[in-house]
Amino acid sequence: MVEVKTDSLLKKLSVPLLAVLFGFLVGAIVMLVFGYNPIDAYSHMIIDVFANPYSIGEALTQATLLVFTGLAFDIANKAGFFNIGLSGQFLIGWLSTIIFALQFPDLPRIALVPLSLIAGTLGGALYAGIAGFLRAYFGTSEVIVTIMLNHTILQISNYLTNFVIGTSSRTEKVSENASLSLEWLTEVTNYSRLNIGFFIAIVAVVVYWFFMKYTTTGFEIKAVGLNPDASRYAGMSDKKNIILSMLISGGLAGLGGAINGLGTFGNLFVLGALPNEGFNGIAVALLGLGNPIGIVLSAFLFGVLNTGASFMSSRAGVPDEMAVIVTASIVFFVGAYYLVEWIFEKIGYRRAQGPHSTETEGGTEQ
Amino acid sequence: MATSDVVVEMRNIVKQFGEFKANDDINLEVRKGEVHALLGENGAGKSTLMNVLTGLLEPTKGEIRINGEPTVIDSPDKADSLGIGMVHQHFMLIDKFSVAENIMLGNEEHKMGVIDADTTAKGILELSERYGLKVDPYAKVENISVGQQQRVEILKALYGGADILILDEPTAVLTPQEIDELMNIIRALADEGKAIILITHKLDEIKQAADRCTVIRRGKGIGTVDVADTSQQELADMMVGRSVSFTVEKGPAHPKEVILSVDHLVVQDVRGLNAVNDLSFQVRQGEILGIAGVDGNGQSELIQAITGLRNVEEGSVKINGKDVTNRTPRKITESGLSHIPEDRQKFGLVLDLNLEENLALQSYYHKPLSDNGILKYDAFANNAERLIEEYDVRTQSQKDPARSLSGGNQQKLIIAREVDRDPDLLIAAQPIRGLDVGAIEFIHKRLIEQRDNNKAVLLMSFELDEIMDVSDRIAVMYGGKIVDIVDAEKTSETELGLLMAGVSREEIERQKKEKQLEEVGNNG
Amino acid sequence: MSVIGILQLLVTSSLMYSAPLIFTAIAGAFSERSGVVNIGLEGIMVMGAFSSAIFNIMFFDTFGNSTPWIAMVFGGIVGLLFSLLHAIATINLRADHVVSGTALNLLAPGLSVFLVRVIYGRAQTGPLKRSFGITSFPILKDIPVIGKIFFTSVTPLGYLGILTGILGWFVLFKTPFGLRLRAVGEHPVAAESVGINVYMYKYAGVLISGFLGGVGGAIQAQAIVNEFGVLTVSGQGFMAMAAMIFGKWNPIGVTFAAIFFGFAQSLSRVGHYIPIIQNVPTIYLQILPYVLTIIILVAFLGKSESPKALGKPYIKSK
Amino acid sequence: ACGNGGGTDEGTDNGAAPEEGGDEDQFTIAMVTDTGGVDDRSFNQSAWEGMQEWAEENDLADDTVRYYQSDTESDYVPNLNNATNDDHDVIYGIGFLLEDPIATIAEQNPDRMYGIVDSAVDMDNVVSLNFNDHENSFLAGMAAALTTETNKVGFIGGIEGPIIDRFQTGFTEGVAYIDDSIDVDIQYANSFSDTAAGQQIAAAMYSNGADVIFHASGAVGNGVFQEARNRMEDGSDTDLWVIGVDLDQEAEGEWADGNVTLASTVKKVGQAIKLSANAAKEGDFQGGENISYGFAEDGIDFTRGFIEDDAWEQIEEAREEITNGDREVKEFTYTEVEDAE
Ligand SMILES: Nc1ncnc2c1ncn2[C@@H]1O[C@H](COP(=O)(O)OP(=O)(O)OP(=O)(O)O)[C@@H](O)[C@H]1O
Ligand SMILES: Nc1ncnc2c1ncn2[C@@H]1O[C@H](COP(=O)(O)OP(=O)(O)OP(=O)(O)O)[C@@H](O)[C@H]1O
Ligand SMILES: [Mg+2]
Ligand SMILES: [Mg+2]
Repeated sequence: MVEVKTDSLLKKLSVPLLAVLFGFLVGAIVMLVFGYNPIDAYSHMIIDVFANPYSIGEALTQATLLVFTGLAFDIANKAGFFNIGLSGQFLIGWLSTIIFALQFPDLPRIALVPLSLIAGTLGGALYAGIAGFLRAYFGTSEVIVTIMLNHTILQISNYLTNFVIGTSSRTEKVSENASLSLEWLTEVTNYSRLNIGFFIAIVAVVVYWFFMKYTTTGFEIKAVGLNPDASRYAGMSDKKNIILSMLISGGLAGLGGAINGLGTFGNLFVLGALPNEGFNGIAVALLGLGNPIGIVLSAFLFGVLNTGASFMSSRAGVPDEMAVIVTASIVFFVGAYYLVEWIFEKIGYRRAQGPHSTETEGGTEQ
Repeated sequence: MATSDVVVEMRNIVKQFGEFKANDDINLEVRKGEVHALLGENGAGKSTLMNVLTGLLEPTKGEIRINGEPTVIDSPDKADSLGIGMVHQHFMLIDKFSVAENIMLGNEEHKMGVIDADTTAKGILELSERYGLKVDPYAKVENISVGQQQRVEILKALYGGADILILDEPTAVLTPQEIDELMNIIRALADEGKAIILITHKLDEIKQAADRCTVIRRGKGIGTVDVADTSQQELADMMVGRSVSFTVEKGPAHPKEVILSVDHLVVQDVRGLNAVNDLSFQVRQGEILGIAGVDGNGQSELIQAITGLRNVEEGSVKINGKDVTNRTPRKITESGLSHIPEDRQKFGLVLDLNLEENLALQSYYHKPLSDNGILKYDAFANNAERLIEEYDVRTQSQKDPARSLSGGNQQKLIIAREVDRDPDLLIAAQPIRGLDVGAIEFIHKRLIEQRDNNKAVLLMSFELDEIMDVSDRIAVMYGGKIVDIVDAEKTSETELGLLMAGVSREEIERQKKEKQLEEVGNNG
Repeated sequence: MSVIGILQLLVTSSLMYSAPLIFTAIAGAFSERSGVVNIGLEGIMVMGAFSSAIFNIMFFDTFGNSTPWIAMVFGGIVGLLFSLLHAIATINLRADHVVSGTALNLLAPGLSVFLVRVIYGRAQTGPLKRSFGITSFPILKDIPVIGKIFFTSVTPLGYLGILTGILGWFVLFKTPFGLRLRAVGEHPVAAESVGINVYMYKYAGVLISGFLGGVGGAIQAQAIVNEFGVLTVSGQGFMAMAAMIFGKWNPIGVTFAAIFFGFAQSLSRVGHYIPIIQNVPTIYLQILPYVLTIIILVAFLGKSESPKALGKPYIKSK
Repeated sequence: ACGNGGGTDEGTDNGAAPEEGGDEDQFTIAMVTDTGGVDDRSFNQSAWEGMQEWAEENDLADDTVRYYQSDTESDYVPNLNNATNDDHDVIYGIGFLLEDPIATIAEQNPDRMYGIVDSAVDMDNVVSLNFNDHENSFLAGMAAALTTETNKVGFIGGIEGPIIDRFQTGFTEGVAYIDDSIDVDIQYANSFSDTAAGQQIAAAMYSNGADVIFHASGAVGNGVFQEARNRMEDGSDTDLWVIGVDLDQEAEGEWADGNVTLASTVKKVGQAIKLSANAAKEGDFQGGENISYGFAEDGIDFTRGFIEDDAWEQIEEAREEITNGDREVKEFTYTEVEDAE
């Protein structure tokens, strides 16, 4: 028994690890083809980030946000939804938080910070809840609804920022009392924007892990996602779980947006496109293989690559899009896990059931 | 018989999935014009052997000869061109396509690249005329009955010009009348010179239609016998490897309080038509009420309505005197109901969850499996260990996903979970569909055990044998109504068959009298 | 503006905006009908836009005024090659379709902008040499009223899109190829059992999707944006995916859905010139296309039935 | 390329006076782009070209100037920080979107020198560089009014706000100065990047009878040019024109038989940066000042393009007056709006 377990754990880990390795390899090949020095580029992209407390802080700031959107994608995914609306939920979280914080600038910090974050969380939750509700009661595709909601909130947020809660394409900064920054954290990281959100993210990961693994509700969400009919038969409410998982998903994305608003920027401005954190959250969740720890690690990797990209371009002269090529390749190889399995098979591991095999397997009959 | 008559010869076939040998050195020889039965328990390797023959699977070892020629069948296309057609255990039909489209798929008639549905339809009608397989070529498969789908499958094989026809458990979903029809068709096809391989668990069908029978047990060939010289008991013993008892042993029922009471129930089907129409009945403690009927007469809707999976339009359902009409499945379950659903993969199991989790699916939310919303995985494991042992579920590990189990074992898993909750009312819908005798024996024993423990059991099945052997009373459904409820001891297969066809009791009585009169007249 | 003027404006403007969407949405339908989820449409469009832009600039001297059309085909071919990654990953390597599609969506902007930087030393290509223009159809344009509204100063690409929709429908629903492709997306095991090469048809679905998606991107770059940069496609691939579901995976339905998006979008931009909605605050017009889509979906269309085996890896056991 | 030591040992260098910041006493400057990027064919590009010229004119090595590319809004602060750590002497933030980030960084590094373009940061170590876009737009308005044959012209703005309002008011004033019966159709794309919006709005404007459109909308303008070219190629009855913004956009207007770019308002961001960098190099850093560059300061320009002779004469005249201070173009400010309410 135990042996089988370690075998599969090793295998489980080997997928993302090899994916990361292959991803960097692809990047290196592209660089070689176009006459860049991959070793130089990678050393700037990675080592420079760690050589400087400021950039470590920035990488962690980004990772913090990605943890939220990554978890958000994951819970919807487990419940059987493709929440492509993370960006919109992230944005509405940001928007609601800023509105709240601007509305009550004089509340004491101990109240203003949590209340503003709650405003953002609720904003995201309710917004995603629309998609969940429509799916539960009308069977409307959550993919279309969330795509549409993404575009809608981008317009609304820009409009409000321009004409209602702000002028000249941005809002005022929120008051000191709404700030998420921690003096010692800022100091340790040489004025990076790393903030309390980092600790909130750690708490969120632990709570999320516990929730999904050990609570009956988490069990229900998983079961509904895998087989809604059987779950209904077993007395679980598919409607309730659909809506609940979208509320949680949107709430997590919204909280990410709120932390971005209060922690990273302190205000809101007109955006040309939807925030990247939403789409990157999908990649983070996928690379994390739906495991909270995996999500933390992949969020950190993404944070480092994003932060390091600018060093790579300014110090090694390699266009910073290289970082995107590497992350995209990593995600690709995570998807193509069978390649890894195939390699294992070649080097003599016993074949085990793949994580995604399904009933359409040819010729298999129950 | 001359060897030239042998059309299919499979020699020393071995098929290995990983370490596991699904077929372990099997020999099979089928002759022109014979119906050759293939018999074996669930998971014995019958479908695998046939998938090898039809090119869906590649044998690990062994040789196949078709019409005496050694042949490598490496694709269904190849099998097709050799005249081998197969009707699969799980229908290979596309719901959203029309009958004609399903039949032509892979062999499309086309005029300048445009599908020619009418020519195909004509061909289909010709074939169906010839073999008595009536279908509407333009109907969508999702809108026709399972029996008709079966015909479509056979037509598909015939349309492709099959001379060697494999039928994998074709009767599992048919009504007695349909089974009779099918057996006649099979005989007719054989008489025409086609070779038929018939996979089934039902010994009476083998006796009825087959010439010879090859028995497989746990992947190994046990032998081939002439059906005429072998008794059902002998066949069964060969298959299971021990002596099995057929007759369901049960004492008389002692019905007590009413547990389930259904009153003037109206339920609609997916299309919004009344599938259950003003129907009433009761089930008492200590009895098994069987629901007989031809598929599509509202049985499934009735059960879904009782269990809360489908909305009740009118009327009421009471369990233990409590009104549970239109309550959530959970509320209904909690008032003392267990349900073995008709479609085990759709409703009964979450195939990607492991055995422990599937066994906890109905009771995860209360003690001991959880406490205040927190799951107890130790309890999950203990629960599973106990049930797997007690219900003889065959698996490598209880941490494996339910998907990895064979059909029979999946069913046992559900039964373990549902019976173990010790319900006041157990509803079993088609509990033995596709299972072998060993498993059937086991499941029927459990149902009767429940009854003897003073519980109420509602059994729905399309198989008359099962209904008659297991039930105490039999309610016959026709057109969304219960036409009659009869005593299982006193009724006959003929009577039930007539009721199922919608013939009223009065009519039956009248016919009976006439017959008696006739007999009297003849005698006199 | 006259009523005819307004109608003409709405028609031309809707057709222009919807042209890339039509192609890309049909692209999605082909892939998903064969059972392969394609959220990578956005990335495929990006590659099509990128390659057509480069081609346009490099080969204008060779091909002159027909450059955009040839570049469009080139964009389609690059889209097809790019979608090959998705095909290999999902069909052979059993990748989760969403994961692979996400990888394409990430990879395309990274790779294309990287290459633009390598070639031009900056992040945008700059203006193209020759864009698709608009045309007035001879003869048709002289039909009273209709000619003015539908056939004067309008993009031929919109009509090409509609034709492609009809052709796509024909191929999917009237030919043996289409029947097999759909069979593979509904029930691959059944298809395999009648001798259909499931992998081959899935490849066909994905590659056709790649080609059409690339064409959609090429149109976006050459008819609307007139250059290539990271924002050239921004979200159109996702809109196309929405149109695909909206149109229920039927190329004709999908075409209508795309035109509807184009129309609603135009309304928000030219609404100021239409008397009845003139005074509606811009923000309402801006969110109109999106909100209206949701409302229509909920009110009239209900549950979309996707191909049954959509997104499930098919593993041929041997 | 990483000759200036990287930011790792920032602690040791930081205390030094700004003038001694760079290695080997090399005086270096850097800019952080907004999300448009360094090649936005607008003010980022103009700024970067100016910086390169500056290096050349001062016979300095290429690596004395550098840009930091911002792909998203989140990159502004880290880029400014990296530039600060890389020890450049003056660091410019390009575009009003960098106002807050510059303020943040300038506050954290009071000893260092910063500049902001197109906005104002009132701090002693920040110089604010602004442009009298209204003066330029006034000439654009004149050009439009003098060219139109339909007595209808259009203005397409990116996002409403003080910066673009300056263009809008300048333009309408210029039109009215020539002929106040001319209709000015004003629309906003609510974006600086949505090309399709530009195209559709331009289509509506042209359909509605306008024949000259001035756009102050960044990449949205690509769509405006596209629509004008399409219509000309399809054989438009009237000549259609676009007036470009920020850079000479003549290339964008080329079509088979002509060019739709009537003229362009040019914002010489590079020039402003050159002047400011030179001042800083000489030790006269203009920290705390908000410098407006107009025609008088040679900070803006208006191209002739395809403007007819007599029209150009009138425009030249007005430019002269503005340069001399004889004519003042009203500048739009939000205080006015507030007063009016
Ligand atoms: N593709 C496969 N991979 C691994 N194991 C398989 C596969 N197909 C079948 N098996 C296993 O091989 C054994 C034989 O399966 P098969 O389907 O042939 O049984 P069967 O005799 O048809 O049973 P049933 O009566 O339940 O249909 C089973 O244990 C099954 O789990
Ligand atoms: N005349 C045609 N025009 C366009 N496409 C065609 C034409 N004939 C065949 N095709 C295409 O080629 C594919 C293969 O056609 P065909 O029906 O000949 O193959 P097949 O069915 O495998 O062979 P068989 O008819 O021997 O069973 C079809 O799916 C169809 O799409
Ligand atoms: Mg079988
Ligand atoms: Mg054929």
